Amino acid sequence: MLKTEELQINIGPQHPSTHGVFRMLVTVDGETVTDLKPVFGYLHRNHEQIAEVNTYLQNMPYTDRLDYFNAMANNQAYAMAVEKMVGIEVPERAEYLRVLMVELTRILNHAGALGFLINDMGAWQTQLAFGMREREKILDLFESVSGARLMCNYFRFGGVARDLPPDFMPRLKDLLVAMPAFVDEMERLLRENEILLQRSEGIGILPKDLALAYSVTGPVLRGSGVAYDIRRAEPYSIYDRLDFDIPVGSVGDVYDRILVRIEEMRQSRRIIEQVIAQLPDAQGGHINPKARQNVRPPVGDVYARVETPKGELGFYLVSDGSSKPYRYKVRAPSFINLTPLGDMCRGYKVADMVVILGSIDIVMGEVDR
Amino acid sequence: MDLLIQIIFGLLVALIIGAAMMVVTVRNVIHAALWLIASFFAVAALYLVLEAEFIAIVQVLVYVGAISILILFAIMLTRSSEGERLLTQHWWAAALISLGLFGAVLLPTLVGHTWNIPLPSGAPGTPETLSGVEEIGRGFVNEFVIHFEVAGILLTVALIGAIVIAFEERSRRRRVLTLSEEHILRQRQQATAERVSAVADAVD
Amino acid sequence: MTIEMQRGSVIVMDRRRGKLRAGQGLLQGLKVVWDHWAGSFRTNDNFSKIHGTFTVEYPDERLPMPQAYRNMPVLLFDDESGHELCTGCYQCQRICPPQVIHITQAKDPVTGKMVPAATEFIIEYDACMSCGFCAEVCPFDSIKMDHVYELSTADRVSLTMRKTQLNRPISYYTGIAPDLWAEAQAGAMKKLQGSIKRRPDVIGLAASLTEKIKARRLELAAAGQVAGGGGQEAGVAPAAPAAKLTPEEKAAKLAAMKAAKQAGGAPAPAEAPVELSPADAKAAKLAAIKAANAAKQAGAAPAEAPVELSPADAKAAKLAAIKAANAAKQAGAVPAPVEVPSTPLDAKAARLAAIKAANAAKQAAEQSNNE
Amino acid sequence: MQDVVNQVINTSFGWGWPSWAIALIGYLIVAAILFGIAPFQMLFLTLYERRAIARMQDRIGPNRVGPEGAFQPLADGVKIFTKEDIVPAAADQWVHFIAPCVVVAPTMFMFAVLPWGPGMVPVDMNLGLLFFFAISSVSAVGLMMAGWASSNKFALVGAMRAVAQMVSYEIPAVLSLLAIVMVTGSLSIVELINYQGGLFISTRDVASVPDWGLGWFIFSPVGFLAFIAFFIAALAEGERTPFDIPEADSEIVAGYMTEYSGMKFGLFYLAQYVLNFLLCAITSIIFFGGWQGPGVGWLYAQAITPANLQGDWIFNVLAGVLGVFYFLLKTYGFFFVMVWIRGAYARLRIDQLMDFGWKFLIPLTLVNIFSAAIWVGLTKWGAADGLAFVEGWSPLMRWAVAFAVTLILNLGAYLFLARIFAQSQDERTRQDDEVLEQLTNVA
Repeated sequence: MLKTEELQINIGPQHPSTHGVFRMLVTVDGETVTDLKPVFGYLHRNHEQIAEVNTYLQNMPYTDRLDYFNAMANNQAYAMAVEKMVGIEVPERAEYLRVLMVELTRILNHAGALGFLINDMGAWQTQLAFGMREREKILDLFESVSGARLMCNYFRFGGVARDLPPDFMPRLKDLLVAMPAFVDEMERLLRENEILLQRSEGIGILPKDLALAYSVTGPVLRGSGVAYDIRRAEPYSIYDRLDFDIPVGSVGDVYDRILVRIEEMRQSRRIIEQVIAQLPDAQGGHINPKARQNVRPPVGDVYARVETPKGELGFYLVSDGSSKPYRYKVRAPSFINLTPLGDMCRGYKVADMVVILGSIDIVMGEVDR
Repeated sequence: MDLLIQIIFGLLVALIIGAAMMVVTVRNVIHAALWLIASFFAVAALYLVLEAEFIAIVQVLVYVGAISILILFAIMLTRSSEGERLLTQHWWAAALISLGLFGAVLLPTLVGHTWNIPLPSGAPGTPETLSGVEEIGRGFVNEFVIHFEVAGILLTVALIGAIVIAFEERSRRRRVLTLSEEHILRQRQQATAERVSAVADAVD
Repeated sequence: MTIEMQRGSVIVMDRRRGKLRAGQGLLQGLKVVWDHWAGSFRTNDNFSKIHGTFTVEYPDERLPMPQAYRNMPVLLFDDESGHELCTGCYQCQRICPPQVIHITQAKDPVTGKMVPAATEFIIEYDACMSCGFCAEVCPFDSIKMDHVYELSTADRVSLTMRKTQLNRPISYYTGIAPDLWAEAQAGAMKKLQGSIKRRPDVIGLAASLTEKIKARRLELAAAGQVAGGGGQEAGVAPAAPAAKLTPEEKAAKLAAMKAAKQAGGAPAPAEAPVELSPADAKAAKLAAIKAANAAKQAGAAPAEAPVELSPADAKAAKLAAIKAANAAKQAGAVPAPVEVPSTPLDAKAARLAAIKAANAAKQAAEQSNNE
Repeated sequence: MQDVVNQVINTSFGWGWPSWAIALIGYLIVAAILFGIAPFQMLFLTLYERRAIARMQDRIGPNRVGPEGAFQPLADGVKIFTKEDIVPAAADQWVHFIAPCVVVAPTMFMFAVLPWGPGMVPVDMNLGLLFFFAISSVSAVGLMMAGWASSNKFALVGAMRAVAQMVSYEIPAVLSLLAIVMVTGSLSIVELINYQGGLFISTRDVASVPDWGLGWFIFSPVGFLAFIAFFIAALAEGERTPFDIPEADSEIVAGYMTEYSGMKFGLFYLAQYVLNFLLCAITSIIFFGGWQGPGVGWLYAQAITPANLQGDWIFNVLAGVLGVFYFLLKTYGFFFVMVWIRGAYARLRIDQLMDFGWKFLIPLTLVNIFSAAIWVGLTKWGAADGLAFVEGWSPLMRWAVAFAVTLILNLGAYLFLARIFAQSQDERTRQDDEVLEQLTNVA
């Protein structure tokens, strides 16, 4: 009879679809994946150790480099951790500015993530280009307020670095005018398209209880049908004053993750509109003037977490009373969400493997740290 | 015109014979298959020279386009593509036998054939439409209906055989369970085990 | 696992199953792309539009940089005097996360003491992470983030920027970020006013120097008493101030500070020693005029120094003018720092000019005292 | 061409060369022209594609080299020519070297039967259509060679995918053409184009229709369905999105081209774009009348042809120019559709591709052949063939009845198959109880 053999393929570390330097050691039987071993560490930059020789403030720009798609959200998590440790009050206006930036980050992350996901499915950049266009608009805003597009370094202990420039609000309002059209268009391109349905429905199913067991977070967890969002589960900042819904999926496949991301963009827009409405009434400046940036937290440890677009990002800091953290640990959502990859890909085709990886939405900067 | 045809014929024949020789002499099986394809192709060209367009095209379509691919697939499914050169001490006997067989088939034709090919009646360059699609179609359903049907049955049998082989192989191969399938399976097994233990408890 | 929610609900996404999918979705996708194709013959210059090309054809067109844009840090100096704002306080070097800033503090050639200036200031652009902390932390607004982003070179070494490569005039920075500079000025002004209220004697000096100045004053006062009143060292040392300031003097001093600040933007330049930047005669003239103004504001008659400018010896003249300005400020009774870096080229001329300036200052002081 | 060469050499110059030399010169001239056209098409199409898709993505596209980027392909060509040619150490040197040639050669062959305008066909072969598709299948051998010789897993997987896809999608392509061939009763491409004169209705079906050159097959239900099926199959054969699986860059890097660089890689590109051009051309010829269009038929009737030796040569030129214009317009239009699809869709998976081809497209084309038979019967046959009831009908009536019947048949078949196919796809993705039972028993 015909004899077939299993073939081992190295996908990565230099491969178009691994989202960075990531390697998947795939054993395939024909086109079916029978085993997948994720191998990472190619982008290891010693993030946590570097942080332990830096002062607390000096670490702020380094957090930008974790998940370089959402620098603002990383900043927020770190600033919250240090503020919690030292006990710094954040003015109301600063909180609103923070939420505004973080929700813009969420939109830009999802626009990019969906575009890259479709690229992994084989589209020729169109959806990505549309997503990138919206992302560029938001990055322009970030640039005008923080001075940089990606590595914003905008948050400070007790507030944000700088108040909004005068042309920020009109541009933001323009952006919000375009946003529904963009999201609808994205949905039209993604939701009903038969080819995309074929590629995403029933692919990479992560059942609800396994998702919890793997401790994945973010859209991957919500796609699996668990309504868990730190903004609601443990409201931080001013999220308890804002109206928004949590979209969840029902099956837990790639399609559900796409749907959840699309809906989250809509909800983020809702949040931003509320922030714009409430911002003029907010008290305090953009930063607590009493907050010292050169902090020396008391001896102790702290864990602070936020819901970044990719999931729960937590910073665990241990202070020995000096101006540098004694221990600095990042709970990176991309890394944790990547753990079920090997199991999720088993039994699917090679092409699906790429799509599943794309639907997790990883950034290697955060995985390898 | 004749001279040109003769030159082309000579080139083609050289290619056919050369390629055929290479098929049996190269050690690498894939190379042999590729030479075989070259030979097929040259044969198709020869048909074109004979103004048998339909046969030429079918030669390309069937032999070059399909059969050769099948051969390549088959070779790739075999274990090693590098064959040992098997040259026994009695190779001359094998050569004699094959030559003899070849001669036995060919000689009566060569001897008995009357080699007076009639010249084309019409003007050169305007061949008769020997290859009209309608004629072929009518030929298939009238004159050669038996051949056609037999060939069809043969192909069907081959097709079914291939499917059977592939199916057997497939059923023997363990299907790789996806994560969710495995999960549901495990849940069911657990439920069954619980039920069994509950029954056992009840019995106790 | 469910969570309590006050404002909002959980939506289960509709997968729209059970619908016959016979290609409508494919046609919809084509429609979307067609709309973009048809709309792409207009340009998209507005945030509220999603159709139209939004390409910026880079080498020909460039996006306007927002004022807050930060790329790489540069150092600022005063346009007119060529005076650098950096005092070498090491704040930026200390805050820099990748530790790419290296400062060498200036030393007085005579006394060997540290002076508030940097002789060398190196930033390794290749390792800089553009975080902007150095600009934020600088107390003298001397380090600012540049907008130039075309920095590519063929070798790494040429990205190690020295002070001469980092120096930019203030007008350059006001050109790229006027609002931010206005903000910085306002901040400096506020700080200055606060300082004047708190410590009228030592206005504008670095805190570390105040003790020294006090001690020096006492010493000088003692020496003056020994010499029989009000004398002064010839040449290098400026006029010894009166022990107490009159209100007029205070006002004059403030005016001088303001004048200096308008040019320098910070209280620092008033006392800081000046290193000559390669300036031409015009700049020297400007500086001279400024010095004259400062002297005038000090309540004195126009100083002689600027009048004697000769274009041939522009450098010396400029030095003289700066000295005159200093002297005029010193007419406001602040003891001048003794460290005057003189260029080895024409030390003699400089010395002469300094003496002249000192004389002018003395005259000015006497006049103001008389008034 | 031969008569022109004969005219020049033997009549004008009076050299009296033998006929075979004349024939050889004629063939060489035609071949040289075609070899000049083919790479030009490739150069043009790459620029065209990049510009068009850039517009779809709200970009401008390459516009730096020359006016509107016209010389960009040349710059790319220079770049690719000067690139180092890297052959992997483990590769089979000779096969690796020959494979690109084997891929390019068939695409050049295919130009032999392509009619550009009225009377402008290099070889008017009786079996042109069959030749076209027979030759196109040869490049599969080249792909296989490339994939195998590279001794790279991605390349091998890519080659396997490419060959499997080409072989499978040739079937629906040929079956959809079969319907058209049944209607025309000829495999000649020229005859196929001649059939498509008329206005909405072909003059061959209803002789009284004015000949505006618009009696295209696309206007009949049989032709329309065949067009859809054929175009999808052409996308698959030309390895265009959504069927660019053999070179799926997100999965297997570049498929069989992975280990190629420099001009060898360029040759694969050349072959692909020339093949795409040819597929667009043949689509426009078969379903959109090729050079047929308003005016061409009338102009060509005045021109010097074997049938009309008293014509004026100026009409030859005019008909040729107009015909080529229509032909290229349609061809580039189809290439735009290819680009459009590439801009809009993602890629299918290899098993979904096979499912789609075998379970949807082939049944659909088979139904279409049935429709074509009905069409032929209703429009052409008479009492002699056993269809006595159509005898009294006028040609227009017969055409209308055939149109209605085939429309209903094809539409019904399409919807039915779409439903069946969607269900089968759902079953594949479902956590099926049956499947699980089976698995439980196995486990």
